[in-house]
Amino acid sequence: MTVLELDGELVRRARELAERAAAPVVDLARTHTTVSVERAVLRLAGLTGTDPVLGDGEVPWVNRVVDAVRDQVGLEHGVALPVWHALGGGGSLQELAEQVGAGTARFSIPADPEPARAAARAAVATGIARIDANRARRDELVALHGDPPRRPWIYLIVATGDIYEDIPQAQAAARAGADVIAVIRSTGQSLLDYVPEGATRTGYAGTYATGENFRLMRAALDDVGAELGRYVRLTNYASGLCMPEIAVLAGLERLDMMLNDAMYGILFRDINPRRTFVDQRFSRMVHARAGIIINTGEDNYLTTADAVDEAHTVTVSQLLNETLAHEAGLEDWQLGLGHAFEINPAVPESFRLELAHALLARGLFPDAPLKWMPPTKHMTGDVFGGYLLDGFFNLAGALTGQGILLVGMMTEAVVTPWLSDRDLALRNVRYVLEAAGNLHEDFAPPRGGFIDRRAHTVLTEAVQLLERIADHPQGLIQAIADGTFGITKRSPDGGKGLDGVARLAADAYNPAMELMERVDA
Amino acid sequence: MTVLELDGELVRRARELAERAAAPVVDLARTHTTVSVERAVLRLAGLTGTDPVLGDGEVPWVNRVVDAVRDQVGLEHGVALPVWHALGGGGSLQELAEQVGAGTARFSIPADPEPARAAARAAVATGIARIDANRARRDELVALHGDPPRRPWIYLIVATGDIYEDIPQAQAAARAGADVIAVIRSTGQSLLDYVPEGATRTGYAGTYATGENFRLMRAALDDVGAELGRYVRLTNYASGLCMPEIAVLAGLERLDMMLNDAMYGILFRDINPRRTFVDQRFSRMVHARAGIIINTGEDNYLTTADAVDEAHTVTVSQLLNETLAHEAGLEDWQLGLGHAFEINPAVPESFRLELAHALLARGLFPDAPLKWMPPTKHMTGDVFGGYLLDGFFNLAGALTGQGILLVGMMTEAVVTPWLSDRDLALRNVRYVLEAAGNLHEDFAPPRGGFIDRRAHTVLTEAVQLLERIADHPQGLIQAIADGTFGITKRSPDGGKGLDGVARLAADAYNPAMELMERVDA
Amino acid sequence: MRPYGDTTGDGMVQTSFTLPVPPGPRAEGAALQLAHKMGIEPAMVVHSHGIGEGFTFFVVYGSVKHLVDLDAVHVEVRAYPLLSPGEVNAAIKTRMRRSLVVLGACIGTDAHTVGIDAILNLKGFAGEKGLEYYREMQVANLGAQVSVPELVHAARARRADAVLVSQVVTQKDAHLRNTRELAGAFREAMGEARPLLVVGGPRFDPAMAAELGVDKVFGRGTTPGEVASYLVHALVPEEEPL
Amino acid sequence: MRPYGDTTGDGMVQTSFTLPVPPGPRAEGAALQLAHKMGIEPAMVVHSHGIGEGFTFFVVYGSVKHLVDLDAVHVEVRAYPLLSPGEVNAAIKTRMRRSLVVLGACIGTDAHTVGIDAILNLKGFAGEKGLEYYREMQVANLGAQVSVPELVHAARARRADAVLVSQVVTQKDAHLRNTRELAGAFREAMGEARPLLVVGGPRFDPAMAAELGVDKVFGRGTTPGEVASYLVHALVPEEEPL
Ligand code: B12
Ligand code: B12
Ligand SMILES: Cc1ncc(COP(=O)(O)O)c(C=O)c1O
Ligand SMILES: Cc1ncc(COP(=O)(O)O)c(C=O)c1O
Repeated sequence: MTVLELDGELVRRARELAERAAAPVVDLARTHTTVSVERAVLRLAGLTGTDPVLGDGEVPWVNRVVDAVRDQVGLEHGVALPVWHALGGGGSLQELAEQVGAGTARFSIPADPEPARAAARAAVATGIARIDANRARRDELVALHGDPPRRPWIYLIVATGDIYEDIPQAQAAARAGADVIAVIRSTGQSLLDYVPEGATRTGYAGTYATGENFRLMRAALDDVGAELGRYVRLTNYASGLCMPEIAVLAGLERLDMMLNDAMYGILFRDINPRRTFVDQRFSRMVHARAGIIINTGEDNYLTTADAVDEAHTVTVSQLLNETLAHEAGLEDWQLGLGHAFEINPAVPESFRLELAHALLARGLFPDAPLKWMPPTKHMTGDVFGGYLLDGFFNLAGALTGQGILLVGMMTEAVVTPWLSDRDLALRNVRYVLEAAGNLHEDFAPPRGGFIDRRAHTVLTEAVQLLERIADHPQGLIQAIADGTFGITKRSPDGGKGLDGVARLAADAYNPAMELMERVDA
Repeated sequence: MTVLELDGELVRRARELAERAAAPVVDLARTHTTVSVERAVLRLAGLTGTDPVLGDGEVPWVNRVVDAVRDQVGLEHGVALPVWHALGGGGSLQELAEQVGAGTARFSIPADPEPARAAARAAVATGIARIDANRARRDELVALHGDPPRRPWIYLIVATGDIYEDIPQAQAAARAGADVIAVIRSTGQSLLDYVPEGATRTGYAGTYATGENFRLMRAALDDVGAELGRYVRLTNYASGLCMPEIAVLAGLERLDMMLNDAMYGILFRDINPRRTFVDQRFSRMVHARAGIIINTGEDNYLTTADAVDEAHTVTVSQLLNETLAHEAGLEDWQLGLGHAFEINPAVPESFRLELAHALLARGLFPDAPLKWMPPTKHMTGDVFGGYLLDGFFNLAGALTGQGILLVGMMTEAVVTPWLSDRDLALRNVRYVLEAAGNLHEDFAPPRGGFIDRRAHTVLTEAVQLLERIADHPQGLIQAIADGTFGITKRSPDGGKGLDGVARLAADAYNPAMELMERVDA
Repeated sequence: MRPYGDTTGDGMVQTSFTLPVPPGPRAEGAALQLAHKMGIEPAMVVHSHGIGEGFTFFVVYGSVKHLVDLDAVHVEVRAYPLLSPGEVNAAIKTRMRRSLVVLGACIGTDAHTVGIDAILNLKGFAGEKGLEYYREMQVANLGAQVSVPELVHAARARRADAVLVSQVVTQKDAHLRNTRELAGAFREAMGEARPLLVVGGPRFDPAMAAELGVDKVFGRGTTPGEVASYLVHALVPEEEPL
Repeated sequence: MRPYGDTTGDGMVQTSFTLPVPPGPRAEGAALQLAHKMGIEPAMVVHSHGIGEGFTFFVVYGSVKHLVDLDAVHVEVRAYPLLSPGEVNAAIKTRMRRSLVVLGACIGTDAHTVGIDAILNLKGFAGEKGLEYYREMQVANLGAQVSVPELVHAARARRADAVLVSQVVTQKDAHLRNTRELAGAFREAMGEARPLLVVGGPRFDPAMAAELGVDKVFGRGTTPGEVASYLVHALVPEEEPL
């Protein structure tokens, strides 16, 4: 594999600065909880279903219970103590939830927390055990059917909005060569402060992430994987206001990868930064435990910011995502750090600039399965030109040893992908990988040459930016407020979901945290 | 520019063998003439027009006169002596032609050839002078407007069949970035034993090559060249039964390149080999004089033979074309030796194999402006896949330093190119050259690596084949009979046009040959 | 006038589509039938391949018999002159005598702000500065995922002269639905006194304004200057007030 | 049944074409008009760019309103079984008791022989051997650029049972013209006694045999085995002669 020899001192300094810049955020996350983190705890303990009486019956019991606890005793202790204390007299979580529905549940903080702690720990442990079993099952299936024969893995999205249209399309894509299927989400989901239930058919430009949709798609891909003799991975999105819960659902339904970025929700969904960082840490702990590969979202910055001018912000964000992921227990092989082929194709030497950026990421994160995103911003309705550009994107992926290749669609600027778009896109990938997949053997950007120089320029700019961020007492949170990423400014107290955040009290207890921290997977 | 270090000894041996293999053919050409060579002489002397009485008035006077001479005194002396002897009493060539039409012209070989020789030489010299003036004019225009800013030159075809549709399309192509325009010919023309006259609108899948069509297109391209500040080159085809005459018309109308292959007509039009080789040598002498770049046709072999298995036949043919071209007075800068991107894209490593073949040609002919032909055989109606393949063809051209890039069309398997196909194709070229045109700086196929090994395998096979050809007393002619090229067999006495060949008598005189050999341009 | 392949009047077009049938002669027949119904005659199926179990993708070339009648083409001719920022400012200043209040947002669950930002933000688009650059305009960009009631509320509170709304997601005609909802809500809440309603996005057909109940629709590639000029045309009185 | 984009029944198609008008709103309007005439409703012009002076290229996406009626699809169902070379030979040998004489050529000025070679030559096509491989067939391939009179002459001289003709160049419908000329010449020269006439080439519509006056038309991707099976069906008696 072609590698650039990066300036070691610069790399070391970049990592050190990233850790410093992220420290305030880690601190924040360790000392706070959120409604969604607490709901995730209840989900791990097995609470499902919705309150049939409220609204159209869409509000999950976990929301009802957490809200009730918050109303009665506040969130700062976590829900585990009040809930399992309330269950002290026996009865199931489900029954308790119904009492909440009926307005008869009463919550309080027990004077002796031990019995409630123990009961909560035992309940949540069943969920963690299911996650562990899924992880083992994945290893088994991979051993049985085998992994994709080559890198990069081919990653395709389905996006009909209807899980029952998604399924055949995903299976068709797998048969046509996809190694990873991502079901993208309906436009509105990230701002919902609850996770919808059941199989859904009404998403816009994506399908709701629900436990049942996960289960259906997982089963369908297991079927097609057995048929093909190749384990087909399933991806969804742990982002938005319910990131921790969706992470749990992913673990419970054996998803294999999750989009999970430290800043995406803040920048692109205007979710409150504090809320995000707290939710983020918990969800990453779940992913670490579940053996899920996360995909970060640096590619998105390049849809709003210029891919040449702001290339270094991608590098900075990758370094931050890395340090935050490590802190949450993720290992290098789980870090699908994002970057993208988004340079304006009219820029002279655009392809070589892309190679330089891609090699920089490859060189900085040698053990991470980098997620290489296709052109989107400069795709136009000229589907022929788009198909060509996607081919060069595929080539860049092969030349620079990317781990996960998100397949570009010629209709990027037109519609969410059609069945035929996906099929044509896979043909494109197949041609490029089979015809030129080994071209990296002949690819040797010289030291001091165009590519080497460009990579070092970006790295240097990244270090300079990190210096500025690390120097600020609030670190990353301040940088976000300054519009550092994706030229989007988000203030620490703005955005959605801040009211769902609580500073932890001294006696706070979160059995999931405890269990996940204890046995590091 | 990336170069392969080729085994010098092998290269030397290949050239030596090619010369030996071609020797019998050179000998043949020096000792024979053809009806078309003789008609070309009359064209140089200024004879134009058709016999209005015969047929639909399509038979040119040059045919009528040469046929009359042949009937009366045979062709073996050439037509110059009998014709200018007949003109001895005064009168113009045109008048003599009309006498031929009326059946009153009488031809004989003069006892004292000197007066006829001198008159013929003077007449033909006016044509040669026009060719020389055109060459000078081209140099002037290039100096004035400039050459294309970069290599490869972008070469596009037009093919409507109607010169008046061709013209705006050619101009549009030039405006969109074409450096060279080729007007391809109607399907039937190569088997016509005369050159049609005038502006034509009725070709099939190509437009007739006529002096007037040449003139019209030349003027149109000069206009657009002035507008663009870039000299736009014009190409046509000196092939078929009238190769020498078309070469003359090209020289007279300032064409800049001509398709002109030693074997194309034999293999793909079933024209007699002897006829072809004689016509060939004369036409190449004209091209040499006119400063015209020839384009050879090795690419065609790969449409009937497999591009991997028969790659070495391309190399052999290039070496033969080179040696024959040198012998006829062409210089290296005039040798647009052909090769093509025709490997089945489903073959593993197909792109790297293409690179190996292209680098071999580049290494063997460092001073020749190689003509790099796009995929045709493996293009299908999948125009998206075709557009991608053309992009990789363009990339291969840039990576391997090709001189003339024939632009591939996504509709290759469907229709002769539409206006929009050409435009999209140029966009493809522009993207590739601008984005990745300098990627060769990073391209360094290692010694002993896949590409290097493949190039040497092909070269070795070429030398082995040349050994077999050179060993045969008939050399190349025998190899053609054996089906060596394009898996097509053509016997020395088969095919069209053999009856137009005559062995030269001792007193034969061809003023054009004499003038062109005397002052080597 | 007909489409042009390589000869005037040849009518040549390319098309591609997928049919829910497995590949084979029946599928090709079906593709030809569709091509004929589209008016392509003769039609050539030049490529087909199966996708998954029960689908076939086709590429078809051929000549459409339809004539394009240029005279019948209804073009939204710009009914107003294209003004420079200076002219826009001058018009507002002299003829309106107060700043023009412009409110922008992306409604529904659509989070694509790049389009509305291109129109409103200083940075602008295609070399033209956005409306924030116009001295005489008072611009507020509410960003994305704004609900219609919020927007109505904000428009009232700020006494907006014009509300500019962007819609980029079009799957299942989300953009059309959201625009109708917008128009309905403003009509209901403010009746005749509602601000000028302008929507935009890459997949809108500019001819649909009336149908959608808004004043103006902008499509693909709109520039800030066009929008500013329209606002002057629609909101600024022809004559200086006396 | 309708085309499938990403949802059953959505009717989605892609199309591209060039109109002889300079780019601009009028051109876009003209493109939409054409799309509507093709039955695409709603249609989105998703891309356009000028070519040269007076042309604009368009890419249009949208939903066609037409339904495809599978029952109305007239498929040339193969009216004969697909035989192996062994079965073909056996049929000829036992039921015809002499070899089947096959003559092949490319007529007109068409010099594309790869197609006819694929059917006739030993090497064959798509893994199937060509007709020369069939012991009971006597095959002569006359190559390219054969004139119709020459072909009639050769067919007579060799008492050909079947004449196989390839046509690849289709510009200005050259293939159709040449095929009609072929059929006419054989009819005139030999009447009822004419050999079986089979034409093939990538752009032929197999449904056109009758219209062109030949017995059978083969299209894109034909294999030698299909042709051999057809020849048995058309020329070899059903029963062994008594
Ligand atoms: C950038 C981008 C994003 C960014 C958005 C960042 C941001 N802050 O805006 C990110 C990465 C966050 C994103 C996310 C998603 N995206 Co997005 N995205 C794009 C992309 C690549 C470019 C859009 C863009 O910025 N264009 C540039 C601007 C300048 O052009 P424009 O919007 O057309 O605006 C111009 C005109 O239309 C007009 N205009 C626009 N609005 C207005 C308003 C007024 C008042 C006026 C006068 C004019 C006007 O003027 C502008 C200047 O000329 C497109 C694909 C593409 N190449 O088009 C997909 C695309 C728009 N996205 C799409 C989708 C589906 C999504 C997701 C829903 C996917 C998912 N499920 O996760 C998410 C969620 C977003 C959501 N909730 O809405 C689809 C929409 C499909 C459809 N037609 O329905 C597209 C087409 C991609 C695809 N083929 O699937 N996306
Ligand atoms: C190879 C080739 C050539 C070679 C031909 C060599 C040879 N000895 O055949 C060369 C380089 C010489 C050539 C030259 C030209 N070519 Co050419 N050529 C092609 C090419 C690349 C491939 C054709 C091919 O071999 N296909 C493979 C065979 C196996 O497929 P096939 O012919 O379809 O045959 C199958 C079926 O159709 C069927 N079939 C065919 N014939 C028959 C007959 C019978 C009886 C049966 C049962 C079945 C059958 O069975 C076969 C197996 O499945 C095509 C582009 C393309 N990719 O298709 C252009 C193409 C056919 N050529 C074209 C043109 C215009 C020319 C020229 C006229 C250009 C010029 N003016 O210089 C010249 C002149 C040729 C002439 N006088 O006819 C055009 C035709 C456009 C049109 N539709 O009218 C094409 C489509 C390229 C283009 N887009 O411009 N060409
Ligand atoms: C990192 C990341 N998270 C999440 C999403 C999806 O957005 P949403 O959370 O709105 O579904 C994306 C979209 O591409 C993403 O890149
Ligand atoms: C070398 C060469 N000569 C001539 C021709 C053209 O053929 P024709 O002479 O039939 O016009 C070609 C076609 O590509 C060619 O490659």
